[in-house]
Parts: sequence; C-alpha cells; structure tokens
Amino acid sequence: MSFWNDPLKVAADWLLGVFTGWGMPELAANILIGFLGILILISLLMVLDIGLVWVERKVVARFQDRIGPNRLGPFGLIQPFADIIKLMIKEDITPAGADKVIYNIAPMLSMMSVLILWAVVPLAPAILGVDLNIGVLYIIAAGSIGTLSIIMAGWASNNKFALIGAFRQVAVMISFEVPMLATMLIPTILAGSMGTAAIVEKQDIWYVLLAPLGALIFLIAAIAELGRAPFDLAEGESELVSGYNIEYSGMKFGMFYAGELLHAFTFGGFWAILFFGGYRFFGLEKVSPFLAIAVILFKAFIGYWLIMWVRYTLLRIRIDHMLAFNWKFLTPLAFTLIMVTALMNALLAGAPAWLYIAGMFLSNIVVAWGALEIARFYSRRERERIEGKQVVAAGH
Amino acid sequence: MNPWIFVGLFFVVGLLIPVGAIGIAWLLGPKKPNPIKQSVYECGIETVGESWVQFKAQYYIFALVFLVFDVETVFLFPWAVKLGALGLFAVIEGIIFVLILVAGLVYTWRKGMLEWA
Amino acid sequence: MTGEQIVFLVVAFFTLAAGFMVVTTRNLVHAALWLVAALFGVAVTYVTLHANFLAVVQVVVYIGAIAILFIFAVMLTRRDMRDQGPQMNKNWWLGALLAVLTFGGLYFLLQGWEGMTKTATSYPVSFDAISELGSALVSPVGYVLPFEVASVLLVAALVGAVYVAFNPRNGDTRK
Amino acid sequence: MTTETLIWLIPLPPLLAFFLIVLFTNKSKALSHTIGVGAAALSFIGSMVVFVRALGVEHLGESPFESAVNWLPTGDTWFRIGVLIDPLGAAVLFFVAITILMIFLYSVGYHNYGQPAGDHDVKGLPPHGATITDEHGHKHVVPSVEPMYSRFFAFLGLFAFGMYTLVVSDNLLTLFVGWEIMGLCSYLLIGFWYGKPSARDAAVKAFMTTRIGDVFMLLGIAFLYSATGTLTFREIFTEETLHALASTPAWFGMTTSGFIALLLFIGTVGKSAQWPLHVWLPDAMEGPTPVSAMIHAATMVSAGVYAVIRMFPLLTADYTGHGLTVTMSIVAFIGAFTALFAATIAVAQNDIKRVLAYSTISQLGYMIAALGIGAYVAAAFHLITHAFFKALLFLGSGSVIHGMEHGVLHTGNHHVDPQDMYNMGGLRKKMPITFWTFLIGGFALAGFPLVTAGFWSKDEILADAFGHGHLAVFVTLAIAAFLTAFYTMRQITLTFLGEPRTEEAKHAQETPWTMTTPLIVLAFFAVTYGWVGIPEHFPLLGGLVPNWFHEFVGSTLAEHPEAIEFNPIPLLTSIGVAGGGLILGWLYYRNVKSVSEDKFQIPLLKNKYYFDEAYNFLFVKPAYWFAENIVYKFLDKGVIDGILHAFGPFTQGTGSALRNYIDLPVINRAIGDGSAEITYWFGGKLRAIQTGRVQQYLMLALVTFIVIGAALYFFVLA
Amino acid sequence: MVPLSWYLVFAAALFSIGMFGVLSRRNAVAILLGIELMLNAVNINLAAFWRYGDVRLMTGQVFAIIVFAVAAAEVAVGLALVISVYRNRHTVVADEIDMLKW
Repeated sequence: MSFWNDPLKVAADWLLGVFTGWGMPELAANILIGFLGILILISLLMVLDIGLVWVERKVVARFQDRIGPNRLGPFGLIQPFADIIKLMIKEDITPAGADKVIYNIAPMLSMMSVLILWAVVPLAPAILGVDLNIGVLYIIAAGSIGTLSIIMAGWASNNKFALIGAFRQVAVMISFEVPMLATMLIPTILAGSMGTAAIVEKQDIWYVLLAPLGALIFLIAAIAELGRAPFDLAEGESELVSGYNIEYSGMKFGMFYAGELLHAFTFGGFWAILFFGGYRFFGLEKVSPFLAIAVILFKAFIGYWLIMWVRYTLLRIRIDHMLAFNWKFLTPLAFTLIMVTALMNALLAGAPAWLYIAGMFLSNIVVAWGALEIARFYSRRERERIEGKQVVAAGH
Repeated sequence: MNPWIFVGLFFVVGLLIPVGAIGIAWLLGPKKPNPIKQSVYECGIETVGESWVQFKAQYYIFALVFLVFDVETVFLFPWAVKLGALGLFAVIEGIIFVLILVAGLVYTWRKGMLEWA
Repeated sequence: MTGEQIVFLVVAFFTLAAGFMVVTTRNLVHAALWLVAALFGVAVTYVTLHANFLAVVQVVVYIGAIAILFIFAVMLTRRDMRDQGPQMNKNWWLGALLAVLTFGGLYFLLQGWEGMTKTATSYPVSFDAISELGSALVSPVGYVLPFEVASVLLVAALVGAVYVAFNPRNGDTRK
Repeated sequence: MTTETLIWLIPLPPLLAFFLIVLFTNKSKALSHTIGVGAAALSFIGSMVVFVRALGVEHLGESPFESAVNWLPTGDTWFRIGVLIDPLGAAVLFFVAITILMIFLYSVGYHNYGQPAGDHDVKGLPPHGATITDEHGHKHVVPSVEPMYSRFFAFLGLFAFGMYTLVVSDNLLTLFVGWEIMGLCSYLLIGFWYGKPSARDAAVKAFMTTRIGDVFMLLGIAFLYSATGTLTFREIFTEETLHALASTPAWFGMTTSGFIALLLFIGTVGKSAQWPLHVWLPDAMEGPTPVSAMIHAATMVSAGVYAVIRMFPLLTADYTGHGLTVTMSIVAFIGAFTALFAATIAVAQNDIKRVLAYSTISQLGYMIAALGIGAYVAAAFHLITHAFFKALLFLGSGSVIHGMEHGVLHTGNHHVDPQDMYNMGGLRKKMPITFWTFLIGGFALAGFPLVTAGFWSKDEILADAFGHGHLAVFVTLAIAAFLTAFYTMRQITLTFLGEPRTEEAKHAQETPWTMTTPLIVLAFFAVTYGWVGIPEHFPLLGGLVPNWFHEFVGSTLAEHPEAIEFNPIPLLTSIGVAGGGLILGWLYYRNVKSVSEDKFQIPLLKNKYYFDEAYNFLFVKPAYWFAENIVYKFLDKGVIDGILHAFGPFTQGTGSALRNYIDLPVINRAIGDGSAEITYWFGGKLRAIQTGRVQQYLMLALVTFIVIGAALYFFVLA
Repeated sequence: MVPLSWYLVFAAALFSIGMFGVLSRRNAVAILLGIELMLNAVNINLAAFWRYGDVRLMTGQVFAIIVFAVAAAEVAVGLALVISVYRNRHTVVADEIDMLKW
C-alpha cells in the first residue's frame, strides 16, 4: 500500500510504530496520533481561513467594481497575514458592565462550533475525521453550539445593540434551522443513512438531480444560518452597528470574523456533500485521494463563491419579511417536499434508473411550480388589498 | 475503539486553537484600560438607560414554534434512515406525522402568531 | 480503574457540579447556561452508553432549542426580578432535606438490588441502532402509536402554549 | 376484509361522526346529518355483511367470530379485550343496525330539516315554529328547524357507538363501557331541551336511577373478575369455570354464580327500567321522540335485557332443572311483576308516549320473566321482535305528535297538548301511512294472532312458562298480555279512529318521507320477523318454515335448549287474551268522547301507584329532611343553640348564679363557642397548608410519599 | 467497565439536585430548569437500562425519545404559562402566584 493511495493509514501506521517503539501503550498512541492528525487538519483549516479572508475581499471588490487588496505581495496575497498581526497586537478591551467569563467564552465557542464540523466532512474515501452514523444531525448539533455562542456574546456584552442583534440573529438561525433539517432529511431518505460518508458513497447520481428543490432550499437556509446577506440583519450596520459582536475587538472579534468565513466555506462543502456528490467526480476520486480532496475543496469553493455572489448582489431583507418567508413559505414547502420525496421514492423503488431520476426531478419541479403559483396568488391578493385600501384612502 | 474519542479530540483541538489565538493576542497586546474605552459603544452617543431592553414576545413565539418543529423533525430521522426497507406503509405513517405537524403550523398561522407586528 | 471509568467519573462530576450550579446560582442567565453545560454532560453520558442518536438529539433539542427558549423566557420576564433578593424560598432547607432523603432512599433501594453490579455486554459491532430505532418507531408491532401520539402531543403543546401566552383576551398583551 | 376486522370497525363510524360533528361541522346542518346518517349507514352495511357471513357459518355457536388484543398488563397476564359475534350477537346486531339507521333517518325529518329557523327559537327549547310569507302575502306558521340540530346528531352518533360496542364486545368490561356511554348519552339526550325544567329533571332522574343499578353491576363485574380472573364471556362460560362458580357458596343462600348474576341483574333492573327502578323511563319521554325510540325501544333498555341474556349461563349455572334457584326466582318475580304492574298503569295514561313508555317497561318485564324461568330463546326472540315494533310505535307516535304540532301551529292555540290522546281522534284520514304502520305496530305489541311478530314471541314465552310448570308466572303474564292488548287498542282508537276531537286534530298533516320511510321499513319487520321463530309443533303452520331462530340463537348456549312440546292451553290463552283485549278496548273506547267519560282514569293508576311520590317520600324527602332537620335544625340549631336555649329558662328558674357558673362558662363558652373555636383553630391550622403555592404542595406530597414509601418498605416488604 | 450502578446513582443524584431546584427556587423559570434536570436524570436511566439489557430491544431508546418530546412540550407550555403570568401579574416568583385563579 503506497502513501499515495491511502496517505492517512500509511502515516498512522508509521507513527504507531514510532510511538509504540517508545514504549507507549497502543491505545494512548492511537489517541495521540488522532490528536496530531486533528491538530494538523485544523491548523490547515486556519490557514485556509486566512486565505478565505483574501478571497472574500478580492471577490467583493470585483463585485463592487473595485480592485481590493493589492499592495502587500502579489495580488495583495500577504494582506490577510498583516491583518492577523494587527489583530494580534491590538488591545483587548472588555466593556465595563460585561459578564467577563461568558464574554470571553463566546468567541471561542463560536470558532469551535465551526471547527468541529470538520469531524464529519469526508475529504476522500476513507479520509474523514469520524464516520458517525448520525453525521447529518451532528452538523445541526454543532450549529446549536454556534447559536448559543451568539446569544452568549450578545448578552455578555452589556450593550443594547449587541443584545438586539443577538436576538435577531438567533431568531433567524433557529427559524431557518427547520427547513434546513427538513431538507437534510432528503439525502438521508435517498441514501438510507445519516452518515456523511455513506451519503457520499451512495451518490452514484448526484442528489441535486433527484432533489433540485431540496438543494435550493438547503442553500437558502444555509445562507440564513450563516447570517450572511441578504439575511444579515444581525449586523445591520445602519441600525445595529455590527450586531452581537459590537463590543468585541482584537483577536476575539477575529474569531467571530474568521469563524463566519470558515462557516460559509464549510457549508459550501456540506452543500457539495449532500447534493453534489462530495469528493466524487466521475471516478476521479478513485485515482488518488489527493485528487478527491482537490475535488471536494473545489466544490466547496464553488458553493462558497455562490454564497458570496448572493451576499454581494442582494439587498438585506427586513426581519418580518424574512421570518414570514421562512415560516409561511420555506417551511411548508420543505415539508411538502419531504412527503413528496418519500412517496416518490417508495413508488419508484423498482423503476429503471432513467425513470427514477426523471420522476424525482419532475416531482420537485412540480412542487416548486405549485408553491410559486400559490405564493403568487396570495401576494397578488395581498397587493390588491393594500392597493385597494390606498385607493379608498386617496378618495377621502 | 469508540469513534467518539476523536469527536472529543475535535472538541478539544477546536477549543485549543481559539484559546491559543486569543491567549497570544492577550500576551502581545497592550493593556491600558480606562473608563472611556470600557464604556458601552453606541456610536459615540451617551448610552441611555440600561442595556436590558424589553423584547417582543414574538421572539418567544418563534422559538416555541422552532422547538416543536425541531423535535418533530429530529424524530423523522430514524424514520428516514429506515424508509427504504420499510415500504409504503412507513411512508404513509411519516406523512401522517408531518401532516399533524403542519396542522400545528396552520393553527399558529391562522391565529396570527407568525406575524411580526 | 480503566479509562472508561475515569471518563465516566469526570463527566458525572462535571454534570453534577453544573446541575448544582443550575439550582443555586443567582443569575438566571447563568443558570440557563449551566443547564446547557449539565445537559452537554448528559449527552456525553449517552455517548459512553453507545446511544449515539440520543446524544445528538440531546444536543440538538436541549442545547439548540430548549436552552434558547429558556434564555428567551428569562429575557422576557426578568424585568422585575433582578439578581438581588433571595433566590430561594424560605422552605429551601426542607427542599434540600427532601432531595437528600430522595437520593438516600433511591440509593438504599438500588443497593439492595442484585442487578446493580451488572456490566454491559460488549456492543455488537455490526449493530445499527439508528436503523433499529427507525423500524421500532414505525413498525406496527413496535411503537408506531407513541410515535404518532408524540406528534399530536407536540402540536397540542404548541397550540396550548401559543394560546396561553399570547391570547389577546388573556391580559394586557400586544400593546 | 376478514369478518373479524369488520367487526372491530363496526362501532367506529358513529364515533368518528361524533367527533367530526362536534369538532368541525357543528355549524352546518346539512353536513352534520350527512355525516351522521352516513356513519349509521356504514355501520349498518358492516353489520349486515357480518350478519350474512354469520348465517353462512356452520356451528357458529361453537366457533364464533372472535378476535382479541392485549390491553392491560395485569402482572404476568394480560387483560384482553376483543370482539365476538356468536349467533346471539349476530341476531342482536341485525336489529340494532336496522333500528339505529332508521332512527337516524327519522331524526332528519323530526327536527324539521329544510324548514326555516324559528322566530323566537332558542337553544335548549323545542322549536316554536317560524312565520313565513307565501307568494300571496299570507303569513303562515310552519315548523321551524331545531336550533341544536347538529348537536343532536353528534349525540346520536356517540350513542350508536356505545350500543355497537356493547353488542360486539366479547367481555363484560367493554360491554360495561358501552353501557356507560349510553348512560351518559341518555342523560344528554333526555335533557336535550335543557331549557325545560322538566327535561332537566328527567335527565338527572334517569341518570341517577340508572347509576344505582350500575354501581351494583360494577360490583358484580369486580366480584366476577376476582372469582374467575377473567371477564371474557367465552372463558367464563366454560364448563369448569361455571361449575366452580356454581359450587362455591356465597351469601344469603346463594352460590357465587347466583350472587354475581344477581348483582349484574340489578344493573339491568336500572337500565331496563324494571320495578323498583322503573321510575325514570316515563319521565325520559321529555326527550325528543327519536331519542325515546332509540333509548326506550331499540337500544338502551334492550341492552339491559341483552346483558342478562349474555350472562344467562351464569344465571343458570346452579340450575338443576327442577326448582328455580334464588336468583332465578327473584328475576322471574321482578319480571312478571313489572309486566303486570306497568301494564295496569299504561291503561290510565293519556300521553301517547307515556303509554308506550309503560308498555315498554311491561314488555321488558316479559323478557326478564322469561329469562327467570330459563326461557333463553324466547327472551331473545321477544327482545328482537319487541325492538322492531316498539321502535315503530315510538316513531309512529312521534309522527303523530309532529302531525299534531302542525295542527297546533295552524290554529295557533299553544295550550293544546299535542301529545294528549284526548286531543286527537280521526287521524287515520289525515295521516294514513302513520295510521297503518302504527296499527301494525300496535297489533304486534298486542300479539294479534298468527300474522304479527309479537304474537309468536309472546306465545313462546307463555308456552315456556306453562310448559315448565311456572303457573304463577304464566297467569301473571297472561293477565298482563290481556291488558297490553286492551291499552294498545285504547291508544289506537283514541288516536286514529272516530272523529277529530279538536280543531288541531283536524289540521294534522302527514309527515315527510324521512319520517315515514323508517315507519314502513320497521312495520315490515314487525310483521315478518315473527315468522322466523314459529315453533315446529305448531298446528298447520309449524314446519312450513323451519324454526330458524330457535336453532340459530339456541346454538349460542353450550347445551341447546329443547323446544317446548306443543300445548294448546297457552296458545289458546295467548289468542284469547290478545283478541279479547283488542276487542274490548275497541268496544269501550270507540264511545269515549272525553277524559271524563273514561272509567279507567283511576287515581291510583293515573298516578302510577304513587311511586314517584313514594320515592319522593322515602328517599328524596328524607334526604332533604336529613339535611334540613338533622344537620341544620337538630345539630346546629337544636343541639348547639338548643342546649343553650333549653338551659336558658332553667337557669332563670334556678337563679342567675347557676347561669353564671354553669351556663356561661361551661355550656356557652366550652360547648357553644368552644366547638366553634376548636373548628376555627383546626381550620386555622389546616389553612397553613392550603397556601396556593405549588412548591409547598409538592413538598407536602413528597413528604407524604416518602413517609408512605418508607412505611411500606419497612412494614410490608422487609 | 463501568457497572450499571454508577449510572443509576449518577442519575439519582442528578434527579435529587433537580428536585431541590424545583422545591426551593423562587423563580418559576428556575423551577422549570430543575424539572429539566429531573427529566434528564430519567433519560439517563432509560439509556442505561437499554445498554445494559438486550441492546436489540429498542424500548429504552424509544422511551427516551418520547421523554424528549414530553420535555419539549413541558418547556413550551410551562414557559408560556410563566410568561402569561408575568404579563398579567408582573411577577415570576412562584410564591406570589398563589391565587389559584385570576
């Protein structure tokens, strides 16, 4: 078995030999190896995160017809590192009335909730942190910790804006968690497993073909979950200055900021895993694990890019519209979709592949079309009601 | 070996990294606090009243609806896992389950509880 | 003492300490956050019991939803009751006595039971608890009725809670 | 679908209808009755399918349709509940299904569906009628629709659910559940027009009276369960169990089986309105007429008899064939006595429904008496034929009342009681369908020879009584039969024959098809159902059609009952009393023009032997009296104040010294104020635990729990 | 290996702590927090009995899941009641809510 075919196992075996050679018990050696591996993975992620700062700034600049960072290094590549240094040596200010312990824990939890997500990201066949059979729910569980960190940050800052921002953000996050959970059921139904690795392995047909609507709902819910535009009302610079992290400065703010970017990238990855075949790309993953990793990172980048595109294109939505959109449109739609998917899946169980795909795809399209028609009908009625009122008002 | 050990390690490392980063920043940064610096930041305007503002009850409503839906959707996951093996009957059970759920949503909706205003 | 035992003891101690903080701390937001810690400890306990699904559900439901609900409720009601003033009622000693008695009684009863020292059989390797749970929940010979009734219960709770807390006729709400 | 599954499903549609109507369709009358009648029709179809399949099974008695599920874990075993259709169940299901469907249909017309809402109608009172203006501008008063129309169908649905549950259950517990659901529904339905004080009182009376019986029945069930460990019929009615029960002596010289049967029988006495708990049934006529038919003919009162028929093996477990057992004697006595007693009252009643109510009591007494002398098949047969013709009569009387109300609305004279037979007369021309069907029902009730169902079933009871040598019962029942024929003819004559006695009767009108269709259907069965049970040895007719009913229902029992040898005496008696009663009734009442001419208005009968007054005197008054005199006047005013007052003159007589030393300090302070103070002191102390604080309640509960738990542990377990 | 007794004693202790909170806290929300602890203690027992019995019988886990639902329902309704009381009486102190009606 060569290193290029299964790098993880080769490295682990080698290290195990080394450590046991030092007289360490096998269990402890295994744990140490795991620890080292995870440390390396997370360190790489942090480096990637720093890269994301540059990507984000560069991309937003292009969208806004600017150049973006361009002074330090080629294409301004060194810029984020300079930012890091600046964050490092800034004074850490804790506001006077703050609840110190919680105030300090919150940014760490925020970062942690993102990093632990990578435990269930399958990077290549047999290369993933932990193959949990409840992987999908694990994502939500980690998200819960993120939600908690936001409310802790907002509450501990002893600042009105922070608290209001946190409340809004949490309200949005928990609301959009429902359609997200619901759409996560779809890959679970199709793959018959909650494990992320199993979902990727079962995706001979990308699930986006079987559930295009599900993929779309997942993306929308993920954007809201991330608190990015158009759902970034927690920040709302004009009214809340910066939302829940207003009182944070220095590296603690850096944690929130970096956490947000990495979170977006990670959800790009999950979108790829759940709906776009993860590391699979027409057999390319079988050639080499490194290619598989490249494939999934590429797909994650595409997802991330899409999220950025949405963010820098659309305007912020008011909170009432946003919650109404979620509870009155997205949630019923997601549940309808689950029922339709489960039903079609059972009915088309024995059908040939092309019929299965066509059936699933068309059922999604029909549901989407129906939902849009209903929404259109009601919004027209609403508009007529309001306009009618205005006409009456004008008549007086 | 229990795979959850690695999950635990992820938690540990996931905490260590930010703790380390913040710790280094704390070591490197200057520490010269003064009351002005530490006052509540409201864009430079003096803060009025306490930070404890009265919240809309609507936040609670959404949290409530979310709680119910969260629990119910979580219930559906074992169902979804086993769905392929169980056939149409299980599908119908799940649909009934979801429909009951939706009935609750419709009630809340009709009561006007999903309105923000 | 094996590693498992150490892990269990650490988790149990942490959980009990967090639980103790929940019932004694003065600040209610802190109490809610301590509850989160205690519930997280319980989730880890589930992991030591190989109950994966329960562990994540514990985190998703309790930390992700119930704790948030608690914090919202504290924020909505805290106006008149700051951290000052007694947090315990005047019969708290009786409560403490009863709690100790309950624990003592339970311990005494459990002690006399021969199943106490039982150790678990090794967990079957190929056993997929999730899928077993799935079939148990929906099979007609399993728990399909509790499954559906749980749905009804939750909807009833939703309807009831919405009605109780926010019925316009029910007080000076909705200004 | 297997028959067993179908049996499980039979009771469900009415229950579903109840919930649907109550929860969703309360506002829509059309939807409500559609659901109600639809549900009844579904159950009807299911019942008929089951019935037909039951007919096709050989030896249904030995291998009935049955199916049971585990319900309550009772230690190591399960309490099982299930369904059972044996020949008896099938026969009962048949008539129950038909009558329930007919009554649902009839209710549509009875509550004036399709008429406008009344001008002054309020919920809780019968509709008063609505004024409409026709195209010529004339104002008419027409019947108005019942304001609580939907509610009525909901209640009927729940009631039907109770009855079906009772019929299909395979054990006493679910039977009792159905029994109690019907008890509740009868309360709700009798008090349907709760705006009328009389209806309210009647509802409470019915509920309380039947409760007395139910308590005993529950005791019987508990006793049975503790004695045998099961409540499933087929497990109780095994040879060994019955033998064990029959050979264990209980109290009062009865065996265990006899004692249990007696307790269960008391439940029936309440439910089937037997003497001495018969008083509720006549008052229950305050309810709408479909209710009267439902409760007092087809279902609830029959349920009482059905329960005794079900428990017949238990009743006769210690019966050796000669000499009735104590329990059977009691049953036979109560049945025969009630039959005669109620029949005499019926002769003097003027309210058309009350006559029928007493007639029902009397006929149920017949069945009970038949069971008391061991005539199983005859009782079941009469139960079914009676249900058909009594439902027919009740619905017919409802139709008559409805027609009369039309007349009342026409004349506008609301003082005329549309239920009083002396206000009727000559209705045969106005309401021909009602007349002919009522005539058929009446003749069936009277036992008109050969053609009517009532004749065959009644004859079988008389033959059984005679054949087994129970002459006292035979004579009593024969007299009762004579009276039955007599008052039936009185009713028909007063209502339909002769000339209209009032303006209202002249303007009575035939009722809509929804009311007459059930009459016709029931009339059909009131005639033909008797033919399935013609005894084999009957002259000429016997053997033409096989005695199917005897064979079929008789096979329910482990030992098939022997058919009675033919004997001309009971037959001739039967024909004689029926014919004689009818002829005498007609001859007498065709000349009676008003109440004052009626020689049978004897005060004793008119006032129902003063039973209400007697109960009032014996139970109600004493209760009031106890509250008023013992508690209030004696204890409070008498003992406490009275001691003071009595001692007052005495102390005055003996001087103020005694007063100051004895009266004031001892009597007044210690006893008078002292008792109050003690009470106050206790109240004050006890008030401390009634704080309204939930945590303290919880603490108290926990303390109690821990103390009791510890005591249990140390004194019982350890 | 961890014997069953450890879990049971742990659960009993958590239960007692929760009970203390329910009995002694003045704030109604804090009482509900105590109830959550008690429910969790029960769930630990259920999961432990599942693990230490026959793992193929899912009764323990199913029961625990139903307890989750019950806990969610309890929190939803309980907190709604607290908020309702707060809006009407402006108090969340359990001792002051002793009218048994309003």
